[in-house]
Amino acid sequence: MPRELTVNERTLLARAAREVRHGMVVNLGIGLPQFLPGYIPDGVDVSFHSENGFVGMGKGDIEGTPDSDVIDAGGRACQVVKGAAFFDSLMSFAIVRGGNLDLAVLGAFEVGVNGDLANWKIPGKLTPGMGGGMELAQKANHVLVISHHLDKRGRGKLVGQCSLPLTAPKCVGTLVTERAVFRRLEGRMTLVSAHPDHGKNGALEGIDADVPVADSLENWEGAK
Amino acid sequence: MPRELTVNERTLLARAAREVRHGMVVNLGIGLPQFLPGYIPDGVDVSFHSENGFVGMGKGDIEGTPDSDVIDAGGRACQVVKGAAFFDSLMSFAIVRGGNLDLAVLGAFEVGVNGDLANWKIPGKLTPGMGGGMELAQKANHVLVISHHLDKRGRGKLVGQCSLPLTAPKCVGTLVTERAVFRRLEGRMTLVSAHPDHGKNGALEGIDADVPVADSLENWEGAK
Amino acid sequence: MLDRVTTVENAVRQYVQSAQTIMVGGFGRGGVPFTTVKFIADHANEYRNLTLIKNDANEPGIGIDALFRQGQVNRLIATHIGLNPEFIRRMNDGEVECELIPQGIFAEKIRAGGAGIPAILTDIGLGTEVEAGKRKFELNGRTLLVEEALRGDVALIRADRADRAGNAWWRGSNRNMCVVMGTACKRVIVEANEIVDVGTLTPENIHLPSVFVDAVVPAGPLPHGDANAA
Amino acid sequence: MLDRVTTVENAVRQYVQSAQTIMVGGFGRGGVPFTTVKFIADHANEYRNLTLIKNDANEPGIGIDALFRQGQVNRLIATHIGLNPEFIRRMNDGEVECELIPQGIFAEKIRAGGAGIPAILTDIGLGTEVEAGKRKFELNGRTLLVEEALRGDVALIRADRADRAGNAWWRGSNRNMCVVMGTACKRVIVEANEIVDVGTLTPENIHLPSVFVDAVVPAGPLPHGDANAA
Repeated sequence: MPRELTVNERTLLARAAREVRHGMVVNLGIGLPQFLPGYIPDGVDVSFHSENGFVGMGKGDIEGTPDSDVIDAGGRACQVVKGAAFFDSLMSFAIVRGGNLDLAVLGAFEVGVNGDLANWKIPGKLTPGMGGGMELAQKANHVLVISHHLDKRGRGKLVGQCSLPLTAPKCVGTLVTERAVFRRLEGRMTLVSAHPDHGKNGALEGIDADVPVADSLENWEGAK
Repeated sequence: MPRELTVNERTLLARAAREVRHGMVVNLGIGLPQFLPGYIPDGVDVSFHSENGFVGMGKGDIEGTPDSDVIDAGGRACQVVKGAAFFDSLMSFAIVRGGNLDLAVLGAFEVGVNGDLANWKIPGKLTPGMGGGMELAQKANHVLVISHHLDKRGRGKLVGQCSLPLTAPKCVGTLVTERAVFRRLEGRMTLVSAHPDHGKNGALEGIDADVPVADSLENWEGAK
Repeated sequence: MLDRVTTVENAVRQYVQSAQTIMVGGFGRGGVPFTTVKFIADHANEYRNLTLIKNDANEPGIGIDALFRQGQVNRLIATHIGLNPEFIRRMNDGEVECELIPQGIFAEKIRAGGAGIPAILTDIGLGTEVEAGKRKFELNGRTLLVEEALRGDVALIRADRADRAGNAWWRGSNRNMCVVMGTACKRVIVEANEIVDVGTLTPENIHLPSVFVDAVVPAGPLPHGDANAA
Repeated sequence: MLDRVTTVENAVRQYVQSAQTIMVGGFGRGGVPFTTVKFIADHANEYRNLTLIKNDANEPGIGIDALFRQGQVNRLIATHIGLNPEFIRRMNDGEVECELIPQGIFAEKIRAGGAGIPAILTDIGLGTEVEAGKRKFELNGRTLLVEEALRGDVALIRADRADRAGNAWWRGSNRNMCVVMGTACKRVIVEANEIVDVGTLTPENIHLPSVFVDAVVPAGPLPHGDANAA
């Protein structure tokens, strides 16, 4: 950040923003999730939680002057809104584990059809440490993963079984890509909406797994 | 409180105050210990900890105006000195259990020769609950019990074995009465000083137990 | 930020019910939600079979004592009941159950409930009656007690200052168990001596963040009597 | 109240030694004791074989990175090291050991150390690599991991404001792990951007009470570079 978003990224962010409800306490993972606030409609009042120690994070570059004593979990200077509260790491994760974080918006390397999430480690390649990711994935009341539909090799991020080390098992509630929305229904990530440019076939493209499909797909734009 | 102290009480408080060292963090139990601050010499700078949530308690009735939002653990309005800090019960007991309380000054029903302390419950008669007493007794770096030498029936508070439910086993470091000072040395409460009015015999009077006696007794007034 | 200010009546009617486990703040008088408790006592037929979690039993005629007197409480979990001989009499007569827990462990069990920690291992109470009936665990050659988390349906706490979103601040020794109880219940009603606009409190100095709070209600006056009495 | 103000040199010489376990505050730059760490790095021969406990490894060239570069550290316990590829290289080359812990559990283990709680039971990390080698405990039909307390010999933390007795306060997100680390070590050195007289801080708003603190030293300027960099 800041960087230019692609059309696909803007599409998936706009769709993901519809998953955010008025009054929610929301944690945003590093990367694409950090762009989400710009897509949340006016009037939807959300408290952003930053696991390094506050709720009431301002909308990043969108409003106010960044304060170098107020960094988000990615190290980016930001600012707080009126009504924010600062606290320490203990209170921050008490909020997460105690059931007071309504929504965690995370990126993914892989999402299993069973809702497993792998987003923290690629053995031999990337060993950054899990940070607060495991607790966010395991304990947020709802986990929304936003991700490009396909990885760089053209394979779907939604997989039959994760091959990478898990961040948390069976934790993903919703997966939004630029092509599709999947929700974990009866324990399996189920296609519930497809982008009109791609349709159901495009929404399942690249996914080498048996993915359930809802009887009637939600309208992409009008989804609740 | 306030009440008139007896001569014996004033004697034991004055002696007990000599156990308090410059810079200590000290918790005072309810009852006689609450009178101790008045006996601590000027120049001995002590931080009083109140387990309901602060360090830096003022010296009770001695200085300042009581504040009804600042109560000690006995419910008595007091006040704080400059440099005090208020916190919640969690932080308060973190201080106690984590090793940052230098001294707890407590009353006793019975002290065992092995250092056991019973001061919270008389089955069938008195069931007030332990409050913070168990943690103070078990976890203060040093436990100083101050007590009348004899109970109402003329029996020594120092006993061969406690008959009442324990507050904590083997926790008492020093016992000060109006007649004697006992310290736990090699696991046993040992007579180390006797008040000159009573001498060694008076210091052991009423104690139905085998109490070790130090080779040379400390001077009552001049004890370190 | 959501505006959570409402009346004590609305808050209690919305969140409190019979047979709940209710955490009640306070140590002595500081932090005791007298206003909210009084509403529950004034509607004794509607709120019964309660389990209360509170540091102490207040004194006769004050605070939660009315709930015992009116038979609204089945069980109290506390650390100290010595200032309420009437409660002790009721306990001894079998009118109400009481579980006593060392004060710091009482706070830790509630914290564990709030912080999503199922249990802690502790040495507090070893060699005393507190051991009785507790599971044990051997760790590095030490025997430890397993103390499980406590959670409640509703927390009732009294703050000195709260903003309309629910951020709260306590004066002096009033904080005691209030903050930790506010983290450990499904619903949290904060009665506040002073309700201020959002943005008035310094964000670094907030003791309980608004994310835990469901309702902010104005606190009534403290009960009569010796202000020092617990 | 004792006056605990001294120089960084005196504080480090008095309390820091080779082969100690040292907790270092900070998340990104906020709370990192750059001044104290620099003294230890500038005297690399005197402070070696250290075990560090810190949220992250800072970035190359910043903060504790110098201690890795100079081979002063045997082991790091952290939650995230992704912003220091040089540290990762050293770790992969076997120059330094690293244990990674989920961030909230990292904080809880330190809290347990400070609060005299030998261990907690948690479900965080079940079904992941974090389980490996940990003892388990069955509670109410759930399998839980035993996470033991962490303590240190010395805590090095940076506050925004401290009084001469050691009471400390943090601005914004600078508090992070600083307070909890300050409770969990035998000795605590607070470097402060601003040192004020005792009585200046509002007692209710103190984040770390002076009873934990051994030395207060003036903080030097933040290191150069992008102020936003972690």
